Amino acid sequence: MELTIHLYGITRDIIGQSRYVVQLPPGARVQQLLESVRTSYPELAELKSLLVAVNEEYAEAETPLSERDEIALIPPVSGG
Amino acid sequence: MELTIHLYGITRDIIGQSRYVVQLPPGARVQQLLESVRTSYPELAELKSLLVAVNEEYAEAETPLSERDEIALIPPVSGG
Amino acid sequence: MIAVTDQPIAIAACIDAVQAERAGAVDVFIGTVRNHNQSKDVVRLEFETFDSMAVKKMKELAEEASRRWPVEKVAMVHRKGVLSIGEVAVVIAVSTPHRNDAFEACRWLIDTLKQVVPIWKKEIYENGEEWLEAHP
Amino acid sequence: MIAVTDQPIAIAACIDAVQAERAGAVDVFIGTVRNHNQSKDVVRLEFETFDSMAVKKMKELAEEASRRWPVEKVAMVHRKGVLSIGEVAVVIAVSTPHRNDAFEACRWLIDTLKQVVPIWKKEIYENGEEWLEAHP
Repeated sequence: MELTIHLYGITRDIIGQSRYVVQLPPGARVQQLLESVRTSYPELAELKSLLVAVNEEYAEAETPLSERDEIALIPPVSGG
Repeated sequence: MELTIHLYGITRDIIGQSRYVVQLPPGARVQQLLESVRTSYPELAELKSLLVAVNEEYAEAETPLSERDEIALIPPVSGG
Repeated sequence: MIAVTDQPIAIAACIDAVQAERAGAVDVFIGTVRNHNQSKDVVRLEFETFDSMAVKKMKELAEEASRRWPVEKVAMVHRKGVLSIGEVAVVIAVSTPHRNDAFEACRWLIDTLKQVVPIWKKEIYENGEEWLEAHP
Repeated sequence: MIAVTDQPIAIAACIDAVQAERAGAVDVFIGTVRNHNQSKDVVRLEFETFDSMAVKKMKELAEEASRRWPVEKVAMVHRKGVLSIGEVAVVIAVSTPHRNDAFEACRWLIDTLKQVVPIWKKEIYENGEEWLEAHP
Protein backbone atom coordinates (compact mmCIF):
# COMPACT_ATOMS: atom_id res chain seq x y z
CA MET A 1 0.00 0.00 0.00
CA GLU A 2 1.03 3.61 -0.53
CA LEU A 3 1.03 5.84 2.54
CA THR A 4 1.39 9.62 2.54
CA ILE A 5 3.26 10.80 5.62
CA HIS A 6 2.93 14.42 6.80
CA LEU A 7 6.19 15.94 7.98
CA TYR A 8 6.88 18.75 10.45
CA GLY A 9 9.86 20.52 11.95
CA ILE A 10 13.18 18.73 11.74
CA THR A 11 11.71 15.67 9.96
CA ARG A 12 10.55 17.97 7.17
CA ASP A 13 14.03 19.45 6.99
CA ILE A 14 15.70 16.01 6.96
CA ILE A 15 13.43 14.52 4.30
CA GLY A 16 13.32 17.80 2.39
CA GLN A 17 9.58 17.99 1.75
CA SER A 18 6.38 18.38 3.78
CA ARG A 19 4.83 15.10 2.53
CA TYR A 20 6.59 11.83 1.92
CA VAL A 21 5.11 8.80 0.15
CA VAL A 22 6.21 5.38 1.34
CA GLN A 23 5.36 1.91 -0.01
CA LEU A 24 4.61 -0.71 2.65
CA PRO A 25 2.98 -4.17 2.52
CA PRO A 26 -0.76 -4.18 3.29
CA GLY A 27 -1.40 -4.40 7.04
CA ALA A 28 1.95 -2.82 7.91
CA ARG A 29 2.20 -1.37 11.39
CA VAL A 30 3.71 1.81 12.84
CA GLN A 31 6.90 -0.05 13.70
CA GLN A 32 7.46 -0.98 10.03
CA LEU A 33 6.84 2.59 8.91
CA LEU A 34 9.47 3.81 11.37
CA GLU A 35 11.96 1.18 10.23
CA SER A 36 11.34 2.13 6.60
CA VAL A 37 11.83 5.88 7.04
CA ARG A 38 14.87 5.40 9.30
CA THR A 39 16.45 3.18 6.66
CA SER A 40 15.83 5.76 3.94
CA TYR A 41 16.88 8.70 6.17
CA PRO A 42 19.40 7.55 8.82
CA GLU A 43 19.45 11.07 10.34
CA LEU A 44 16.00 10.34 11.74
CA ALA A 45 17.55 7.71 14.01
CA GLU A 46 19.61 10.44 15.70
CA LEU A 47 16.57 12.28 17.00
CA LYS A 48 15.77 12.21 20.73
CA SER A 49 12.46 10.54 19.83
CA LEU A 50 10.30 9.89 16.79
CA LEU A 51 6.60 9.16 17.20
CA VAL A 52 3.85 8.55 14.69
CA ALA A 53 0.44 10.18 14.85
CA VAL A 54 -2.44 8.33 13.19
CA ASN A 55 -5.59 10.39 12.69
CA GLU A 56 -4.34 13.06 15.13
CA GLU A 57 -3.58 10.59 17.92
CA TYR A 58 -0.23 9.23 19.09
CA ALA A 59 -0.01 5.62 17.90
CA GLU A 60 1.64 2.54 19.41
CA ALA A 61 4.32 0.54 17.57
CA GLU A 62 1.71 -2.20 16.97
CA THR A 63 -0.98 0.06 15.49
CA PRO A 64 -1.86 -1.14 11.96
CA LEU A 65 -1.89 1.44 9.17
CA SER A 66 -4.15 1.86 6.16
CA GLU A 67 -4.18 4.13 3.13
CA ARG A 68 -7.18 6.00 4.59
CA ASP A 69 -5.26 7.08 7.73
CA GLU A 70 -3.87 10.56 8.18
CA ILE A 71 -0.31 9.76 9.22
CA ALA A 72 2.34 12.15 10.55
CA LEU A 73 5.85 11.80 11.88
CA ILE A 74 6.21 13.59 15.21
CA PRO A 75 9.79 14.57 16.14
CA PRO A 76 10.43 15.84 19.71
CA VAL A 77 7.93 18.63 20.38
CA SER A 78 9.11 21.99 21.73
CA GLY A 79 6.13 24.32 22.03
CA GLY A 80 5.55 26.85 24.77
CA MET B 1 2.54 61.38 76.83
CA GLU B 2 -0.35 61.55 74.41
CA LEU B 3 -0.26 59.12 71.49
CA THR B 4 -2.54 59.22 68.46
CA ILE B 5 -3.30 55.71 67.20
CA HIS B 6 -4.47 55.17 63.62
CA LEU B 7 -7.20 52.56 63.30
CA TYR B 8 -8.18 50.34 60.37
CA GLY B 9 -10.68 47.62 59.61
CA ILE B 10 -12.25 45.89 62.58
CA THR B 11 -10.28 47.93 65.14
CA ARG B 12 -11.82 51.08 63.69
CA ASP B 13 -15.26 49.49 63.96
CA ILE B 14 -14.66 48.37 67.57
CA ILE B 15 -13.30 51.72 68.78
CA GLY B 16 -15.77 53.61 66.60
CA GLN B 17 -13.37 56.16 65.09
CA SER B 18 -10.40 56.20 62.76
CA ARG B 19 -8.01 57.80 65.28
CA TYR B 20 -7.81 57.14 68.98
CA VAL B 21 -5.85 59.20 71.51
CA VAL B 22 -4.32 57.34 74.44
CA GLN B 23 -2.42 58.68 77.46
CA LEU B 24 0.63 56.64 78.47
CA PRO B 25 3.62 57.36 80.74
CA PRO B 26 6.72 58.69 78.91
CA GLY B 27 8.86 55.84 77.55
CA ALA B 28 5.93 53.44 77.34
CA ARG B 29 6.40 50.49 75.04
CA VAL B 30 4.21 48.71 72.51
CA GLN B 31 3.19 46.14 75.14
CA GLN B 32 1.76 48.86 77.39
CA LEU B 33 -0.15 50.41 74.50
CA LEU B 34 -1.73 47.02 73.72
CA GLU B 35 -2.64 46.47 77.39
CA SER B 36 -4.19 49.92 77.56
CA VAL B 37 -6.38 49.58 74.45
CA ARG B 38 -7.43 46.02 75.37
CA THR B 39 -8.50 47.23 78.81
CA SER B 40 -10.56 50.05 77.29
CA TYR B 41 -11.96 47.84 74.47
CA PRO B 42 -12.10 44.17 75.58
CA GLU B 43 -13.39 43.15 72.14
CA LEU B 44 -9.86 43.74 70.83
CA ALA B 45 -8.67 40.79 72.93
CA GLU B 46 -10.94 38.48 70.91
CA LEU B 47 -9.12 39.14 67.62
CA LYS B 48 -6.96 36.42 66.10
CA SER B 49 -4.00 38.81 66.42
CA LEU B 50 -3.33 42.48 67.10
CA LEU B 51 -0.05 44.04 66.05
CA VAL B 52 1.28 47.57 66.28
CA ALA B 53 2.97 49.38 63.42
CA VAL B 54 5.39 52.16 64.34
CA ASN B 55 6.41 54.40 61.44
CA GLU B 56 5.09 51.90 58.90
CA GLU B 57 7.02 48.96 60.34
CA TYR B 58 5.76 46.10 62.49
CA ALA B 59 7.03 46.71 66.04
CA GLU B 60 8.08 44.32 68.81
CA ALA B 61 6.40 44.31 72.24
CA GLU B 62 9.51 45.99 73.67
CA THR B 63 9.70 48.82 71.12
CA PRO B 64 9.52 52.18 72.96
CA LEU B 65 7.00 54.75 71.73
CA SER B 66 7.19 58.52 71.44
CA GLU B 67 4.74 61.27 70.53
CA ARG B 68 6.55 61.76 67.21
CA ASP B 69 5.88 58.19 66.04
CA GLU B 70 3.18 57.33 63.55
CA ILE B 71 1.41 54.49 65.35
CA ALA B 72 -1.27 52.15 64.00
CA LEU B 73 -3.11 49.12 65.32
CA ILE B 74 -2.95 46.26 62.80
CA PRO B 75 -5.71 43.66 63.17
CA PRO B 76 -5.38 40.43 61.13
CA VAL B 77 -4.75 41.40 57.52
CA SER B 78 -6.86 39.90 54.72
CA GLY B 79 -5.77 41.43 51.42
CA GLY B 80 -5.56 39.64 48.13
CA MET C 1 4.75 49.16 39.23
CA ILE C 2 3.69 48.76 42.87
CA ALA C 3 0.54 50.55 43.98
CA VAL C 4 -2.71 50.69 45.90
CA THR C 5 -5.52 52.22 43.86
CA ASP C 6 -9.19 53.08 44.20
CA GLN C 7 -9.63 52.70 40.42
CA PRO C 8 -10.18 49.46 38.45
CA ILE C 9 -6.82 47.74 37.98
CA ALA C 10 -5.46 47.78 34.41
CA ILE C 11 -4.24 44.20 34.03
CA ALA C 12 -2.61 44.87 30.67
CA ALA C 13 -0.55 47.70 32.17
CA CYS C 14 0.72 45.33 34.89
CA ILE C 15 1.77 42.79 32.27
CA ASP C 16 3.41 45.47 30.10
CA ALA C 17 5.31 46.70 33.16
CA VAL C 18 7.18 43.39 33.55
CA GLN C 19 8.28 43.01 29.92
CA ALA C 20 12.00 42.34 29.68
CA GLU C 21 14.17 41.06 26.83
CA ARG C 22 15.77 38.42 29.03
CA ALA C 23 12.40 37.17 30.29
CA GLY C 24 10.97 34.05 28.67
CA ALA C 25 8.15 33.66 31.17
CA VAL C 26 5.58 35.85 32.88
CA ASP C 27 3.23 34.54 35.52
CA VAL C 28 0.26 36.71 36.42
CA PHE C 29 -2.01 36.18 39.39
CA ILE C 30 -5.39 37.91 39.36
CA GLY C 31 -7.54 37.83 42.48
CA THR C 32 -11.20 38.54 41.78
CA VAL C 33 -14.30 38.97 43.92
CA ARG C 34 -16.26 35.75 43.90
CA ASN C 35 -19.92 35.45 44.70
CA HIS C 36 -19.56 32.84 47.40
CA ASN C 37 -17.29 32.33 50.41
CA GLN C 38 -17.59 29.69 53.13
CA SER C 39 -21.24 29.00 52.22
CA LYS C 40 -22.25 32.66 52.31
CA ASP C 41 -23.50 34.63 49.30
CA VAL C 42 -21.33 37.70 48.88
CA VAL C 43 -22.99 40.87 47.56
CA ARG C 44 -19.87 43.00 47.41
CA LEU C 45 -16.47 43.50 49.03
CA GLU C 46 -14.80 46.44 50.67
CA PHE C 47 -11.03 46.76 51.00
CA GLU C 48 -9.52 49.13 53.51
CA THR C 49 -5.80 49.83 53.28
CA PHE C 50 -3.05 51.53 55.28
CA ASP C 51 -1.82 52.94 51.97
CA SER C 52 1.72 54.09 52.71
CA MET C 53 2.65 51.02 54.75
CA ALA C 54 0.94 48.68 52.26
CA VAL C 55 3.04 50.07 49.40
CA LYS C 56 6.18 49.92 51.54
CA LYS C 57 5.54 46.27 52.41
CA MET C 58 4.71 45.36 48.80
CA LYS C 59 8.01 46.93 47.70
CA GLU C 60 9.84 44.90 50.35
CA LEU C 61 8.15 41.73 49.10
CA ALA C 62 9.16 42.50 45.51
CA GLU C 63 12.77 42.99 46.66
CA GLU C 64 12.71 39.78 48.68
CA ALA C 65 11.29 37.83 45.71
CA SER C 66 14.12 39.21 43.57
CA ARG C 67 16.63 37.89 46.10
CA ARG C 68 15.03 34.44 46.22
CA TRP C 69 14.44 33.94 42.48
CA PRO C 70 16.08 35.30 39.29
CA VAL C 71 13.28 37.82 38.81
CA GLU C 72 13.47 40.36 35.99
CA LYS C 73 10.53 42.57 37.03
CA VAL C 74 7.57 42.55 39.41
CA ALA C 75 4.26 44.44 39.28
CA MET C 76 1.85 44.39 42.24
CA VAL C 77 -1.34 46.45 42.34
CA HIS C 78 -4.05 46.13 45.00
CA ARG C 79 -7.46 47.71 44.78
CA LYS C 80 -9.16 49.50 47.67
CA GLY C 81 -12.72 50.67 48.28
CA VAL C 82 -15.96 48.95 47.29
CA LEU C 83 -15.80 46.11 44.72
CA SER C 84 -18.58 44.19 42.99
CA ILE C 85 -18.61 40.48 42.10
CA GLY C 86 -16.13 39.77 39.32
CA GLU C 87 -14.03 42.86 39.89
CA VAL C 88 -10.26 42.53 40.21
CA ALA C 89 -8.91 42.93 43.76
CA VAL C 90 -5.22 42.30 43.14
CA VAL C 91 -2.83 41.69 40.25
CA ILE C 92 0.70 40.35 40.64
CA ALA C 93 2.90 39.87 37.56
CA VAL C 94 6.41 38.44 37.61
CA SER C 95 8.82 37.99 34.72
CA THR C 96 11.77 35.58 34.84
CA PRO C 97 14.04 33.88 32.30
CA HIS C 98 12.47 30.45 33.00
CA ARG C 99 8.91 29.54 33.89
CA ASN C 100 9.34 27.64 37.16
CA ASP C 101 10.77 30.73 38.82
CA ALA C 102 7.88 32.87 37.58
CA PHE C 103 5.30 30.48 39.06
CA GLU C 104 7.14 30.14 42.37
CA ALA C 105 7.87 33.83 42.85
CA CYS C 106 4.30 34.83 41.94
CA ARG C 107 2.80 32.29 44.31
CA TRP C 108 5.11 33.35 47.13
CA LEU C 109 4.21 37.00 46.53
CA ILE C 110 0.45 36.51 46.77
CA ASP C 111 0.78 34.13 49.75
CA THR C 112 3.02 36.58 51.61
CA LEU C 113 0.98 39.64 50.62
CA LYS C 114 -2.00 38.02 52.32
CA GLN C 115 0.05 37.53 55.49
CA VAL C 116 1.86 40.83 55.95
CA VAL C 117 0.48 43.68 53.83
CA PRO C 118 -1.89 45.93 55.85
CA ILE C 119 -5.04 45.52 53.79
CA TRP C 120 -8.37 44.45 55.22
CA LYS C 121 -11.27 42.81 53.43
CA LYS C 122 -14.88 43.15 54.52
CA GLU C 123 -17.47 40.90 52.89
CA ILE C 124 -20.96 42.32 52.63
CA TYR C 125 -23.85 39.81 52.55
CA GLU C 126 -27.61 40.29 52.13
CA ASN C 127 -27.95 40.30 55.91
CA GLY C 128 -24.75 41.59 57.42
CA GLU C 129 -21.06 41.98 56.89
CA GLU C 130 -17.78 40.61 58.24
CA TRP C 131 -14.11 41.55 58.37
CA LEU C 132 -12.33 38.42 57.14
CA GLU C 133 -9.74 36.57 59.23
CA ALA C 134 -10.42 38.85 62.21
CA HIS C 135 -11.45 36.19 64.73
CA PRO C 136 -10.01 32.76 65.55
CA MET D 1 -10.82 29.61 24.02
CA ILE D 2 -8.31 27.09 22.68
CA ALA D 3 -6.48 27.95 19.49
CA VAL D 4 -3.35 28.08 17.38
CA THR D 5 -2.94 31.41 15.61
CA ASP D 6 -0.56 33.13 13.23
CA GLN D 7 -1.61 36.52 14.65
CA PRO D 8 -0.29 38.23 17.83
CA ILE D 9 -2.05 36.71 20.85
CA ALA D 10 -4.53 39.01 22.60
CA ILE D 11 -3.69 38.39 26.26
CA ALA D 12 -6.65 40.41 27.52
CA ALA D 13 -9.06 38.28 25.48
CA CYS D 14 -7.61 35.12 27.07
CA ILE D 15 -8.12 36.56 30.55
CA ASP D 16 -11.66 37.74 29.72
CA ALA D 17 -12.45 34.25 28.42
CA VAL D 18 -11.90 32.65 31.84
CA GLN D 19 -14.02 35.07 33.86
CA ALA D 20 -16.52 33.25 36.09
CA GLU D 21 -18.60 34.41 39.03
CA ARG D 22 -17.46 31.49 41.17
CA ALA D 23 -13.80 32.12 40.39
CA GLY D 24 -11.74 34.00 42.97
CA ALA D 25 -8.42 33.37 41.27
CA VAL D 26 -6.98 33.47 37.78
CA ASP D 27 -3.45 32.40 36.99
CA VAL D 28 -2.03 33.39 33.63
CA PHE D 29 1.16 32.06 32.11
CA ILE D 30 2.71 34.02 29.27
CA GLY D 31 5.63 32.53 27.37
CA THR D 32 7.66 35.11 25.48
CA VAL D 33 10.60 34.98 23.10
CA ARG D 34 13.74 35.79 25.01
CA ASN D 35 16.94 37.06 23.46
CA HIS D 36 19.17 34.38 24.90
CA ASN D 37 19.03 30.59 25.24
CA GLN D 38 21.80 28.26 26.41
CA SER D 39 24.45 30.92 25.81
CA LYS D 40 23.29 31.66 22.26
CA ASP D 41 21.92 35.00 21.10
CA VAL D 42 18.52 34.43 19.56
CA VAL D 43 17.52 36.69 16.66
CA ARG D 44 13.99 35.31 16.20
CA LEU D 45 11.91 32.18 16.63
CA GLU D 46 9.81 30.14 14.30
CA PHE D 47 6.99 27.88 15.48
CA GLU D 48 5.67 25.15 13.25
CA THR D 49 2.44 23.42 14.28
CA PHE D 50 0.35 20.41 13.33
CA ASP D 51 -2.68 22.64 13.77
CA SER D 52 -5.59 20.24 14.01
CA MET D 53 -3.80 17.77 16.30
CA ALA D 54 -2.34 20.59 18.40
CA VAL D 55 -5.81 22.02 19.08
CA LYS D 56 -7.16 18.53 19.78
CA LYS D 57 -4.36 17.86 22.30
CA MET D 58 -4.79 21.27 23.94
CA LYS D 59 -8.51 20.56 24.38
CA GLU D 60 -7.68 17.19 25.94
CA LEU D 61 -5.27 18.90 28.33
CA ALA D 62 -7.91 21.44 29.34
CA GLU D 63 -10.35 18.60 30.03
CA GLU D 64 -7.77 16.66 32.01
CA ALA D 65 -6.92 19.77 34.09
CA SER D 66 -10.62 20.19 34.85
CA ARG D 67 -10.72 16.60 36.13
CA ARG D 68 -7.66 17.09 38.33
CA TRP D 69 -8.50 20.51 39.78
CA PRO D 70 -11.76 22.43 40.39
CA VAL D 71 -11.25 24.54 37.28
CA GLU D 72 -13.91 27.02 36.18
CA LYS D 73 -12.48 27.87 32.74
CA VAL D 74 -9.29 27.44 30.71
CA ALA D 75 -7.92 29.46 27.81
CA MET D 76 -4.88 28.24 25.81
CA VAL D 77 -3.59 30.01 22.73
CA HIS D 78 -0.31 29.19 20.97
CA ARG D 79 1.28 31.32 18.29
CA LYS D 80 2.77 29.92 15.08
CA GLY D 81 5.02 31.40 12.41
CA VAL D 82 7.91 33.81 12.85
CA LEU D 83 8.23 35.68 16.18
CA SER D 84 10.59 38.45 17.22
CA ILE D 85 12.24 38.93 20.64
CA GLY D 86 9.62 39.89 23.24
CA GLU D 87 6.66 38.54 21.31
CA VAL D 88 4.19 36.25 23.04
CA ALA D 89 4.45 32.58 22.05
CA VAL D 90 1.81 31.08 24.33
CA VAL D 91 -0.83 32.21 26.83
CA ILE D 92 -2.55 29.88 29.29
CA ALA D 93 -5.19 31.27 31.67
CA VAL D 94 -7.01 29.25 34.32
CA SER D 95 -9.75 30.36 36.69
CA THR D 96 -10.60 28.50 39.90
CA PRO D 97 -12.42 29.30 43.15
CA HIS D 98 -9.15 29.28 45.16
CA ARG D 99 -5.68 30.35 44.14
CA ASN D 100 -3.61 27.22 44.79
CA ASP D 101 -5.61 25.29 42.22
CA ALA D 102 -5.15 28.05 39.62
CA PHE D 103 -1.36 27.98 40.06
CA GLU D 104 -1.15 24.18 40.00
CA ALA D 105 -3.45 23.69 37.02
CA CYS D 106 -1.74 26.43 35.00
CA ARG D 107 1.71 25.03 35.71
CA TRP D 108 0.61 21.51 34.81
CA LEU D 109 -0.92 22.79 31.56
CA ILE D 110 2.23 24.54 30.33
CA ASP D 111 4.48 21.66 31.47
CA THR D 112 2.30 19.11 29.69
CA LEU D 113 1.77 21.25 26.60
CA LYS D 114 5.54 21.29 26.17
CA GLN D 115 5.60 17.48 26.33
CA VAL D 116 2.70 16.40 24.14
CA VAL D 117 1.32 19.14 21.89
CA PRO D 118 2.71 18.86 18.32
CA ILE D 119 4.40 22.25 18.06
CA TRP D 120 8.02 22.72 17.09
CA LYS D 121 10.28 25.65 17.87
CA LYS D 122 13.21 26.68 15.71
CA GLU D 123 15.63 29.25 17.08
CA ILE D 124 17.35 31.47 14.53
CA TYR D 125 20.78 32.87 15.46
CA GLU D 126 23.11 35.26 13.65
CA ASN D 127 24.95 32.25 12.21
CA GLY D 128 22.52 29.38 11.95
CA GLU D 129 19.37 27.88 13.31
CA GLU D 130 18.26 24.90 15.38
CA TRP D 131 15.10 22.90 16.06
CA LEU D 132 14.93 22.76 19.87
CA GLU D 133 14.87 19.47 21.79
CA ALA D 134 15.40 17.51 18.58
CA HIS D 135 18.63 15.73 19.53
CA PRO D 136 19.75 14.00 22.74
